[in-house]
Amino acid sequence: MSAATELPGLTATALQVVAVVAGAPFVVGGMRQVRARLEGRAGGGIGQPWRDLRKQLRKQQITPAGTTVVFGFAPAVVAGTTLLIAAILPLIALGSPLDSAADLFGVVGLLFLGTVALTLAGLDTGTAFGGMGSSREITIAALVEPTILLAVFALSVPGHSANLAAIVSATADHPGQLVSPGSLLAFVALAIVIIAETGRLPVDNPSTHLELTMIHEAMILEYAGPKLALVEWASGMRLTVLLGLVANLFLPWGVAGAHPSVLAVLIGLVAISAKVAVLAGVLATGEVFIAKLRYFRIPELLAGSFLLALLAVTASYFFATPT
Amino acid sequence: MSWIGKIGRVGRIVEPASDPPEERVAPPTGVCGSLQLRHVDAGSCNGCELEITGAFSSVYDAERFGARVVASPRHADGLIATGVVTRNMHQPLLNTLKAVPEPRVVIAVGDCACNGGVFAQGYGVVGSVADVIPVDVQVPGCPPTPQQIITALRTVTGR
Amino acid sequence: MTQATYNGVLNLAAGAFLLAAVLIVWRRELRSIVVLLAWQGLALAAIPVTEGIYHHDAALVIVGVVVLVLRAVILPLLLVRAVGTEPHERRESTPLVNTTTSLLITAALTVLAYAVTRPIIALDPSPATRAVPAAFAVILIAVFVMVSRRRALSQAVGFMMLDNGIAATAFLITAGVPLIVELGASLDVTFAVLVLGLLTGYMRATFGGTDLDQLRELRG
Amino acid sequence: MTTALDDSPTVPAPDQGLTAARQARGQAVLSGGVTAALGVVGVAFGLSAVFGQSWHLRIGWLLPLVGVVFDLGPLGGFFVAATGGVSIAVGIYAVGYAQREHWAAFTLVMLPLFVAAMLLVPAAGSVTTFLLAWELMAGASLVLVLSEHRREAVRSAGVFYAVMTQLGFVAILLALVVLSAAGGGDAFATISAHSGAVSAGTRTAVFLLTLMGFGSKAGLLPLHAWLPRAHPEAPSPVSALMSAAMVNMGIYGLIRIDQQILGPGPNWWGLTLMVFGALSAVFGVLQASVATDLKRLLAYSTTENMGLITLALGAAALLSSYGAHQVAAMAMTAALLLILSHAAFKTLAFLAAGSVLASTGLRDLDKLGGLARRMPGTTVMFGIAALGASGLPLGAGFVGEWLLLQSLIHSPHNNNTLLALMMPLSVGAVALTTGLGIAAMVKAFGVGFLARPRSAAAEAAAEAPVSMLAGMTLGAAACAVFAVAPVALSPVLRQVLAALPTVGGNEAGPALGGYLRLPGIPGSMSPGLIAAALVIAVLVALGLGRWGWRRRPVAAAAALWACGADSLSSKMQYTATSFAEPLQRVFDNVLQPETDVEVTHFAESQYLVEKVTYRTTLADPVERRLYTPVVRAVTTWAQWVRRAHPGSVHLYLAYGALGLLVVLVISR
Repeated sequence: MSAATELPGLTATALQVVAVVAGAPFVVGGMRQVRARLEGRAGGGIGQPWRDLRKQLRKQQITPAGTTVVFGFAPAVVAGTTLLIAAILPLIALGSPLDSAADLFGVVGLLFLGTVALTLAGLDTGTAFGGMGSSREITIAALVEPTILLAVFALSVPGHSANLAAIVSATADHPGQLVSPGSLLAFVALAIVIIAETGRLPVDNPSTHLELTMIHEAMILEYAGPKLALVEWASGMRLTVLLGLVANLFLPWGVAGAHPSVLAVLIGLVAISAKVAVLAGVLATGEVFIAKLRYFRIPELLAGSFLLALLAVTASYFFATPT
Repeated sequence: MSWIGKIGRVGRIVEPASDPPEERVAPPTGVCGSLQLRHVDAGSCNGCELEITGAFSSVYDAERFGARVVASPRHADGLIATGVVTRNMHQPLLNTLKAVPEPRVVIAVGDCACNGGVFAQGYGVVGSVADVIPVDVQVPGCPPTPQQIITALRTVTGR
Repeated sequence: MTQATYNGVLNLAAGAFLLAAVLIVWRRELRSIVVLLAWQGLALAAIPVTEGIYHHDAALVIVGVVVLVLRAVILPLLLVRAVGTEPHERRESTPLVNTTTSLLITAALTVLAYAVTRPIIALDPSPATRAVPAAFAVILIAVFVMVSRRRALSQAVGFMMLDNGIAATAFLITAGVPLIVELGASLDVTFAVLVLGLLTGYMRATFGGTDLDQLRELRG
Repeated sequence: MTTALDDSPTVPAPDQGLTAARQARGQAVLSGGVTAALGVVGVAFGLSAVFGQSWHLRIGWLLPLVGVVFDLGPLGGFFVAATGGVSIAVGIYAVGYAQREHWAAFTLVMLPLFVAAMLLVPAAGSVTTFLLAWELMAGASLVLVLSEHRREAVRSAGVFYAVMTQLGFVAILLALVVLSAAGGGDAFATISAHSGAVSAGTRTAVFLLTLMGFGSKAGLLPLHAWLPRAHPEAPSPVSALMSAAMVNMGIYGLIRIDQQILGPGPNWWGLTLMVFGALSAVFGVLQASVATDLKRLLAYSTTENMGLITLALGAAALLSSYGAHQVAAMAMTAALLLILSHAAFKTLAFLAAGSVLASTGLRDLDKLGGLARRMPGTTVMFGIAALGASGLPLGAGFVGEWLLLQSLIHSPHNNNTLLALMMPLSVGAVALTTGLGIAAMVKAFGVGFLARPRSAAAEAAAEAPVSMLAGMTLGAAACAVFAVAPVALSPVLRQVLAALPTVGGNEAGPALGGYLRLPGIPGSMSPGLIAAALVIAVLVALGLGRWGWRRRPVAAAAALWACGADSLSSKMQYTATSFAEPLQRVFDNVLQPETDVEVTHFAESQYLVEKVTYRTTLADPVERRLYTPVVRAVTTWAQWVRRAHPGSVHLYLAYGALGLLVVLVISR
C-alpha cells in the first residue's frame, strides 16, 4: 500500500496516543469527582490531576541514597509500555501500523513488563514498604495472569484469532455473539482482573494514607517530583487504556476502519471517549459501595474470576451456535 | 440499592465555599490549585488533628480547593505541623522537612505550633515550630476551626 | 421470534442459570444466596417461556409463568423468612471446603458436565440440547453445595438448585414437561422448604443455631 | 583416582606460589579452551547436519560385535548445536572460574569429557552407541557434581543423583533393548525402517519406559527430585551445562525414540506428555517462586521449562494425531524455540549465579542484595537471563511461549471433547506458570541484586574477572537474538521440522520472518518491531518527564525516607522469604510448609516479649510423599538381602552352583 493510504492509519494511531496521554488525567479526575459527589462533597474538579501533574513536573527531583538505574528508569518504562499499548490497541481506528506486530498476548505481556519494572523499583529502594508493596503487587499479578490469558482465549474463539483488530471487527460483524454466555462471562472475568491489575477497590485502595494497607502506593513512596508525576500519569494511562480495551472488545461500535476518513476518525475519538467516560463513571460509582478486601481474600476473588474465564472458554466452545 | 436512595436523599452536605482570601503567601512555584501536604504531629494534644480531619471531611471538603494530605513527604509540597516541638519529635521534624522536595511550604496549625501555646517553656519542649524550621503560614487558635485552616490552605493554593 | 434471537436468548438464559449457581458457591451471606437463587429461578423460567413462544406452545408458556411465580418469588420469600433473625445466622460459617478450593472444584464439575453431556448434544444438536451441559453442571454444583455447606438453610438452597437443574434439563431435552408434573414437583419443593423452615426454627429454638455439625450430638 | 581426589584445593605455599599459580592458570586455560573448542566443533557439525549434510561413521573395533555407529541427522544436529553453544560459553567462563575456585586437576579433566559425552549422545546412530554415550554422560556429570566432595551436602546430593540417574538408565536400557529386539536391529535406521512391524503392546511398553527414563533426565514430575539437589551443589559451570544442555537430552530422547522412530503413536501418548508437562511446569515454578536458594530456584525453573517443552511436545503429538498438522507444527516449533531459549537464558543465569557465588560465597537470597552497585556486569547479565526466564516481551522465552499459547488456543475443537477440555486447562496451566515465573524471577533479581546488601559477604562483593564476563556475554548475546530476531533461527527450525514425521511437511510450520506469522490463521507478532517501538515509547515517556525541567530546582540526592527516623538498617528490608510469603500462603495446601514461631517472654513479665523466632522449612512435598517411603522400603529389603551375605566363601560358591543348576534346568 502506498504512503497516501497509510497516512490516515498513522494519524489515527498518533491521535490515539495523544488522546490517551491528554485524557488519562481527566479520567482519573472524573472518577474522583464522581466519588466526591456521591459522598456529598464538591470535589477538586475534573482537572485536578492535571494541576497535580503540572506542579510535580516543576518540582525538585530527588534520588534516594543507594538506588540504582532501575529505580530511575522504572517510571519511564511503565509509561513507555502503556504508551505502546495505547498505540497498538484499536481504540479510535483499526489500522494501527503496530496491529500485526503484537496481538492480545503481546499487549498482556507489555502490561506485565510495566508491572515488573515498578516492582523492581520498589525492591530497589531497599525500604520495608517498597518491598512490601512489590511482594503484594507481584503476587496479585501472578494470580491475575491465568485469568487474563483465559479471557483472551475466550475472546479469540469467535474471531478465530487473538489479533485485536480481528476480534473487534468480528464482534462488530456478529453482534449476536455479545449476548452469548461466553462473552458475558469473559467480560466479567476481564473486568475483575482489570480492577486487580490497575489497583482499584476492592483489591487496592488508590487513596489510602496508611502504608500498611498499600499495594501500588507502597512501591512508589520514594518517588518525588517529575518521576512521581510520570508514575501517576502512567497508572492513569494504564487505567484509561484498559477501560478503552474493554469498551472496544465488547462494544466495538464507532471504531473507524483500517483506512478511515477524517470524519470517521473524529467519530471514533468521540465514541471511545464516551465509552471510557461511562465505564469510568460506573467503576467509580461501584467503588463507593465496596470496601477494600482483606489481602488474603483477594485470591478468592481471582480464583472466582479464573473460574468465570474458564467457563467462558468452555461455553464459547460448546455453545458455538451454528452460523 | 437502598444506599443509592440514601445518597440521593442526603445530597450535597458540603458547606458553600466563601470567596478566596485576598492576601496570599508567595506560593511555591507551580503550586497553583494543587497542594499536597504531609502532616507532622510534633507534640500536639490532638485537638488540632481533629480539626484538620474536619477540614478534609465531607462537610468542609478542603479537597475542592486542591489541597490533599499524602502519606509520603516525597509526594508532598510541604508540611502541616501541629503542636509544640517536643525533644523526641525535634529530629524527626527536621528529617521530614529534609525529605520534602523543593520548593516547599510549612504550615503551622494551632497556637502551640505558632508560639508554644499553653505548653511553652515545658521541660520537654524545644519550642514552637517556627523556632525549629522556617514557617510560611501560621494558623492561630486553640484549636483553630476547620474554616480557619481551610482559609490558610487557600492562601497557598490560591483557589 | 427468529432463530438467531431464540438461540441468543436460550444461551443467555442457560448462561445466567449457570452463573447464578457459580455465584451461589462464591457468596457466603445467606441473604444474597437467596437473592441469587431467585435470579436463577428467573433464568429457569425464561427457558420454557422462550421455547413456548418459539414453538407456539401456550402450555409451555404457562408452565414458565408458574415456574417464575414459584421459584423466583414464593420459595425465595419463604427462605428469606427462614433466614435467622439473629445476626450470627446471616453468614455461612466457614464452609467445610474453603472458597477458593470450592470455586476450583466448581470449575472441574462444570467441565465434567460439559464432557459427559457431549453424547446428548451429538444425539440431536439443537440449540436447546446445546444448553443442556449448563443445566447438568448446575445439578452437579448443587450436589456439591449440599455436601460442603454447614447451615441447614444453605443446604436447602442446594436442594432447590438441584431441583432447578433437573427442571432445566427436562425443559431443554424434552420440549417441556406436562404442566401437572411440573406443578407436582414444584409443590414438593414448596413443602420441602416449609418443612425445612420449620426444622430450622426448631433447631434454632433447641440448639440456638442451625449448624448441622451440632446434629452429631443427637446421637444417643 | 585417589591422588586426584586428594589434590587439595588450597592455595599453595608462597615459595613456589608463582609457578603454581602459573601452572593452575595454564591448566584452567587448557581445560576451558578444550571445552570451548569442543563446543565450536559441536556447533559446526550440528549446523551442517541440520542443513542436510548427514554424517555417518562406523567404528567397528571400538565395541565387540556391534561396533560404534554415529549417524547425525537434522534432529540430532539441532541438539548437538545447542549443546555446543552452551559449551562455548561455559568453556570461556570456566577459564576464570577454575582459577578463582582452585579447581582440582581432576575436575578440569572431566569438564571437556562431559561436554564430549553430551555431544555424542544425539550423534549416536545405534542403540548400543546411544547407551554407551548416555552412560558416559551420566558418569561424567556425576563425577563433576562430586567435585567439591568434601562438603556433606555435595556427597548426599551425589548419592541421590547417582541412584536416580542409574534407575533412569535402567529404564532406557530396557526400553531400547525391547525396541531393538522388536525392530530387528541395533541401528536406529533399521529400527525406524521396521517400526511399523512393532506390536502395539511393545510400543506402549517402550513409550512408558522411555517416558520414565528420559523424563527423569529432563527433570519431569515426579522424577525431578535430583535436579534441585544436584544443580545447586555442583560447581556453577557444571550446573549450567547440566541444566541448560544435559536435561535437553531427555527431551531429545522423547522426540527421537517416541516420535521419530516409533512414528506417530496413539493420542493418549500426547495426552500423557501434556499432563506430565503441565504438572511439572506448575509444580516447578511454584517451588521456584518460594525458593530462597538462588541455584535451587534456577534448578526448579529448569523443571518448569522442561515441563513447558514437554507440554508443547504432547500438544504437537495430540494435534497431529487428530490431523491438525499446521497447529501441531506450531506446537513443535514452540517446543524447539523453548529448548533453545531455555538453553541460552539458563546458561546465563547459572553462570551469573556462579560469579555471585564465587565472589560472595553465598547462594542464599536472604543474605544477598546490593550487588547491582558492586557487580554491575554480572547484574546486567542476570537481569537479561531473568527477563528471558519470565517469558515477558523483550525476553528470550517470550516467542516460544507465545507460539505455544497460540497453538493451544487455535487447536480445532469442534466435535472433539478431549481437545475441547485439554486445551483450556493447558492454557490455564501455562498462564499460571508464566505468572509465577515472573514472580520467581523478580524475586531472584530484585532481592538478590538490587536493594542493599543483607550481609557482610554481600557487602564485600567484587566484579567477576573478564573471562567469566566474556562467557556470560556470549549467553546474553544469544538471549538477545532469540528475544528480538527469532528470524535468525527460522531456517534451522524449518529443517528440523521437516525431519519430524509427526508434524506435517516443510511448509506447515509458522513463518518466522521479521513478522512471526501463523500458518492459515490471522495472527502475527514481531518481537523486533515491539522492541524498537518500546524503545521509542520509553524515549517519548522520558520526554514527557522532562516537561518543564527548566523551572525545576536542581536535582538532589537524599537519604531514604525512614518515617522520620534517622536511618534504615538493611535488616528492615524485605528478604526473599518475606517476599514470597504471600504466595506461600496462597498455595499453602500444595507447598505444605512447616512453620513454627517461638515467642520467648522476659522472666519479669509474660506480657513483655524478649524475642520471636520464626522458622519455616519448605520440603519438596512430592519428595516427602513419594521418595521417603520408597527409600524406606528399599532399605528394609536390603536388610533382608544382607542376611544372605554371611561372608563364607563356601556359601557363595553354593549360590553359584545353585544358580547354574537353575539355569540348566530352565534352559533344558
